[in-house]
Amino acid sequence: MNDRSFKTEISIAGFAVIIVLLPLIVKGNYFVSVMNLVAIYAVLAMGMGLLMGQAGLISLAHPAWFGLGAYISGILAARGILPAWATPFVSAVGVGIVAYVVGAPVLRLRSYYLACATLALLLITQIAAGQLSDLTGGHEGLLGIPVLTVFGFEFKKDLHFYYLSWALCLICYWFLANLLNSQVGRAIRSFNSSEIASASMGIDIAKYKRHAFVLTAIMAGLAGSVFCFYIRLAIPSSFEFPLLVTLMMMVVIGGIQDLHGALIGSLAVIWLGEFLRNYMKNFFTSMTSEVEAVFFGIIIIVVLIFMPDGLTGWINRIPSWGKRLYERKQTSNQ
Amino acid sequence: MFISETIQYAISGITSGSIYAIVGICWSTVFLISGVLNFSTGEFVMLGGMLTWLFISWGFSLLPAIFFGVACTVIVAMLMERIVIRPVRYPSETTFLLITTAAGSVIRGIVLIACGSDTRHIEPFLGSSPIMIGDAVLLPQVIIVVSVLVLIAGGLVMFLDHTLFGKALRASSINQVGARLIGIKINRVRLFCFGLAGGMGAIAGIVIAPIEFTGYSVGLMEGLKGLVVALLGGWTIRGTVVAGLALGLLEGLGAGFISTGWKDALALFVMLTFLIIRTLDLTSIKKLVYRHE
Amino acid sequence: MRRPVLSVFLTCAIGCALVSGLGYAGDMAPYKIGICVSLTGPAASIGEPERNGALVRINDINAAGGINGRKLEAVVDDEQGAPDKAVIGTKRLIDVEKVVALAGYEYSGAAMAAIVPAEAGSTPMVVGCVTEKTWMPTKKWTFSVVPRQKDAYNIILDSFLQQGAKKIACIYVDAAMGQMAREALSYVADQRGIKLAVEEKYSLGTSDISPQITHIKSAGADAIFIGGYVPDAAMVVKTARALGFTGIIGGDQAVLGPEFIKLVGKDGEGFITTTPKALVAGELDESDPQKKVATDLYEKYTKEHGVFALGGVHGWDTVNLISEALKKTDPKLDPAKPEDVEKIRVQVRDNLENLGSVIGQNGIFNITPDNHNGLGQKSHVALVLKDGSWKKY
Amino acid sequence: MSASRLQTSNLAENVGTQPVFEVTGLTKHFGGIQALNNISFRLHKEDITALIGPNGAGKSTFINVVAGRFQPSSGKVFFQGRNIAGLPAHEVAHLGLSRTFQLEDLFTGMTVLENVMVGCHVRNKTGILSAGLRLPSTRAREKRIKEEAFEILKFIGLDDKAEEKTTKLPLGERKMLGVARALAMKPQLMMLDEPAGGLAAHEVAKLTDLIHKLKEEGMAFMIVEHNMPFIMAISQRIVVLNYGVKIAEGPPEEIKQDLQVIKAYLGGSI
Repeated sequence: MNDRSFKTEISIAGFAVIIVLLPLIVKGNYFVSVMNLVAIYAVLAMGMGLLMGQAGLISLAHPAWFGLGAYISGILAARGILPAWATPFVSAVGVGIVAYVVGAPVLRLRSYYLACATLALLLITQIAAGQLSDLTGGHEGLLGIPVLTVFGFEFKKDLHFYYLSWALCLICYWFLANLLNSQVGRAIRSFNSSEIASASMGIDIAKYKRHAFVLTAIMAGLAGSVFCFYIRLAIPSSFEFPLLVTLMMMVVIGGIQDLHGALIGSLAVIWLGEFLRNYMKNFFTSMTSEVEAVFFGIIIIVVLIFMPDGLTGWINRIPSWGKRLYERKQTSNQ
Repeated sequence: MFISETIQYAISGITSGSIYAIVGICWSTVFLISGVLNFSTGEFVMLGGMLTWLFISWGFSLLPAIFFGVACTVIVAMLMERIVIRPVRYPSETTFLLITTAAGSVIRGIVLIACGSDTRHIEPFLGSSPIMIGDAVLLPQVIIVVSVLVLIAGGLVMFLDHTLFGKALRASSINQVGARLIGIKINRVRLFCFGLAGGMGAIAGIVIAPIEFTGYSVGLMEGLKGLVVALLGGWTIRGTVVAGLALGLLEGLGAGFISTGWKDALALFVMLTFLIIRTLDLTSIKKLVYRHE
Repeated sequence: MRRPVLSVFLTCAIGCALVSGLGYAGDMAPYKIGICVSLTGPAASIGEPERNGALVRINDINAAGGINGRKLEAVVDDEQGAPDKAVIGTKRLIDVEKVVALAGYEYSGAAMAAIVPAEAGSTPMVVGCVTEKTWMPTKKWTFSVVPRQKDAYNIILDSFLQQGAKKIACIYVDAAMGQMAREALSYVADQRGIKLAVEEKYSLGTSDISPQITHIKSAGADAIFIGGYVPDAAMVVKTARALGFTGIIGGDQAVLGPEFIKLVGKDGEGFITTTPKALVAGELDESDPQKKVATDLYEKYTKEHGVFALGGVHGWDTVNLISEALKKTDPKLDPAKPEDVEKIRVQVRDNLENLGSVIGQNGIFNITPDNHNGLGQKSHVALVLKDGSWKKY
Repeated sequence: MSASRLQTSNLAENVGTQPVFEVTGLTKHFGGIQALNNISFRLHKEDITALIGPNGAGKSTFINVVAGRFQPSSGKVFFQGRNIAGLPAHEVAHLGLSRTFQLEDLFTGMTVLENVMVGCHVRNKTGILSAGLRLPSTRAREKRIKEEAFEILKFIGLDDKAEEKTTKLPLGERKMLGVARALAMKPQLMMLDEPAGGLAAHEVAKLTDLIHKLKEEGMAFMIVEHNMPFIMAISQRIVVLNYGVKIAEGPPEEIKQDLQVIKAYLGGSI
């Protein structure tokens, strides 16, 4: 166990080095801003993947926490109630409280019923964001969000946000990886396979479900808060149903069983999307995103049927393939 | 004036409520009998409307167009079961949720690419001269919608309660292993259910198209409302019909007398409350009793 | 959780490979103009014509030999009606494609989101969406070609009053566009001392609108103003007529286009809206300064892209303004060189503010450093739907 | 809560011959079906108690009710002097009562070692923050838990398979792992639900050894089982259920002779 967490830390450190160096190798705001989005959505996807894959909770409300985080930050900062740097913390607390209050009754539900209830939560949040236009700016979006300034440092360039969101992403990854390798994580993973056995091991399932739910919601809220300072706009259409579908794609394509599946999924889905968006229009003069949607839909179906562990399932198998090859060679040499 | 206004709201509520009920029946037939919650049910509604419009625009007259529209949707639904649902090796709720959502978006995308994003309109089947009830207006199409609901729900109840095959279906819904033992092929049953749901959804989409238009994106909301009423109705046909009409009326009257902006939120709120109340069983009360002993 | 480094690194490498593939630049250097519109999503029915209009103008200029001896190249990006996609797309246009200016943005949410990267990337951006907030207050790099809704609504209100309307109802879509329409209408009505009899809203893509119509009927309104997109506006018209509303109906120009006419059928007779002049080019006076450009656009558009739709006007105007500004830039600057592109961008922006009067589709532009829209009032024509087609009112 | 726990542990030290576990009038019905009807018996630490009965007698229901999975309809369950009837399963587990499952119900996503580590949960409270931040206290605890879990695996003879996925184990080892997992809770009383079901003879012998060894260390046992030779060999006391009613109780020799028991097992034909 210890060597595994050591491995996790080494890999996070290695990955962090790559992240720090990448903008120096690949120039251009475009690359940086897409990677920025990758990091932000990866935080969401990690949370959703943790709930769906490890805890067995089908929670579809993740975009709602994202939006809520963005709106809390945005409103507080745009109205000048709080300095911008303080708002993410308030967002985190606010989203946490809402998720806790909502989670207590909703998490009593299971499987499809939980999915329906959380989907309803998402849609209600979305409708509310449009309806409470005095507070949220309605469908036009909340304007006037100031530049994020921390101790006099202004987050103005994409590169600043790149480092900020990757820092958030890697910290979340580190936190969740640690958690999953601890007693708490094992408790969360245990009730996915058997709630009865888990309870008889002394695990308070309701409590841990709530913990997992609230924790991932807070992370999504933080991501939303960073996102709103990044695009300087909080608008309902940035956390509507399509985002949920995108997140599902990330989780499925990356692999639902592993934490870093979400990271890989986010990289794969966003870059593939960008690729399609830039190149598909050579073949389809319009409807590019529909072609994209069909394409991704088919990918999801294929992945779910033929490789239920997603990309990580394959990648995890590479070492064992190598080992088998090596062994075969050994035996043939003898 | 007040009375005719109320009647008008009620008519509008019953119209949408009937559609919710039919779509709800689609959800519950599939879920109850095969255990899969098909998140692309709404797309069948869309397909029915769009395909019928397509056939009409190709010069078919109404009835053949409807027939082909329904038939094609049934085929799509069955294909979906065959291609998407059956090959799943590790069935779980999460997998089915994801895979049916994906299938839905594929269907939606293909329709969009093939037919464009324009909204389409089918002429009312019985013309559009209104029937007046006081000051309230009743369109002939509404009568068709309601009678289709009655036919579908009645027919399905008769089928499930009074035919051998129907009884077999119900048996397999209660106990899949048992059903397999007495020679019911679960795969066939599921295929049949998907086809049935596709057909019913398509009919719903067709009869509502003259009132509410049809377009590639109508499936999402209709599908969701159908899910809400199926849940509220406890996955039974009678329950779904009652829940559908009740929700439709609630929405119609709510939009009329309270607020139109929150109309869609109302249905969701009802569902959420219902789901949560459902979990509050007596055990928690009993627990309190025991603890204080 | 076994081999995160390896796997994530692999995916990263693929990402990098993709990016380096994107960053190519041709040797024959045209001026690239970024056209960011939603080809799909909720605003696609306006976005696609907007792109078409832009392409018409670009082909025009290229056929006439281009600008400063260089061709124009359209780089189209689909923002899908999503703000984050608009931000990313805009950045791609600025950083990867090295466009000299940005055009398009028919969807308000996307436009508002894209302003931030455009301003940060020091790239002139000419938007074609209705929100006044894009150019009021004035931002350094952002310009708009769309006339104010208030001007258009004045004309519609005039014709309502002419036909003897007393109580005017406003029904609008519960989206950015509808919110603005409602504000603009009540502002215009206020100025004439009229109070709107009833205001109703409906959600985008609603399936049933009869409760709202019933409200309007019972408030005794005799004219309905619709601020909404095509399918919903058509549904309002149909439902109102089905429920026995006999008064005047009119609405925002977002309904222009063939789809609306098809959907409303006979119920749409007498529907009043406004249009830029292209749609009624044939009916314009010879003396009209816009007659030539309007006829030109209408003919070319219908030839290349089929039925004319409103967005074409905005697309044409955005590209037209940019090309006018480009003509005055230093011809020696090479758009293939990144450092020159930056200079061209600055010059385009400066020129835009000092173009003098430019005849466009939406009217005659006179952009100044304080007014990044620069349209006068006389740019709209009232339209009425008669016998299944739009006629000048 | 903590005060009462302290009290019970004091009690447990002082009682001597007092029973560890006592059921009085335990009744459970599902709708109209009477699964358990007014069951009362005591369980002493010195005895390995077996609960037997034909299929459908209510043995599993009994365990499920006692362990907090089902709510009893009425009746009391005293464990170390405290009424635990109606407590949720995880609280029952915290009091020192652990159980295994008929179909072993292992955590399939985890390795063998991790399964046992989950069992250590009751004795190791870890806060979500300290776990996520990997504070030194958590590191130390993790290390300790791992060592403990490994010890238990060694004790039970599964240490060589610690890193394997549970799905790869044969049935006998899965059963043993179930026991190991329950053992990791260091319970006062262990309820084994058909531990010998499906085991080969040598595995049963191993299990018997294990139970005896643990009993030496002071653990109380209640075993639900079908395997008669096993039961007769291992238990000192047997409680017989039939149709949810206790029909006999006593040492194995008596039970063997009991007419009612024979009748219950062979059907009404005698």
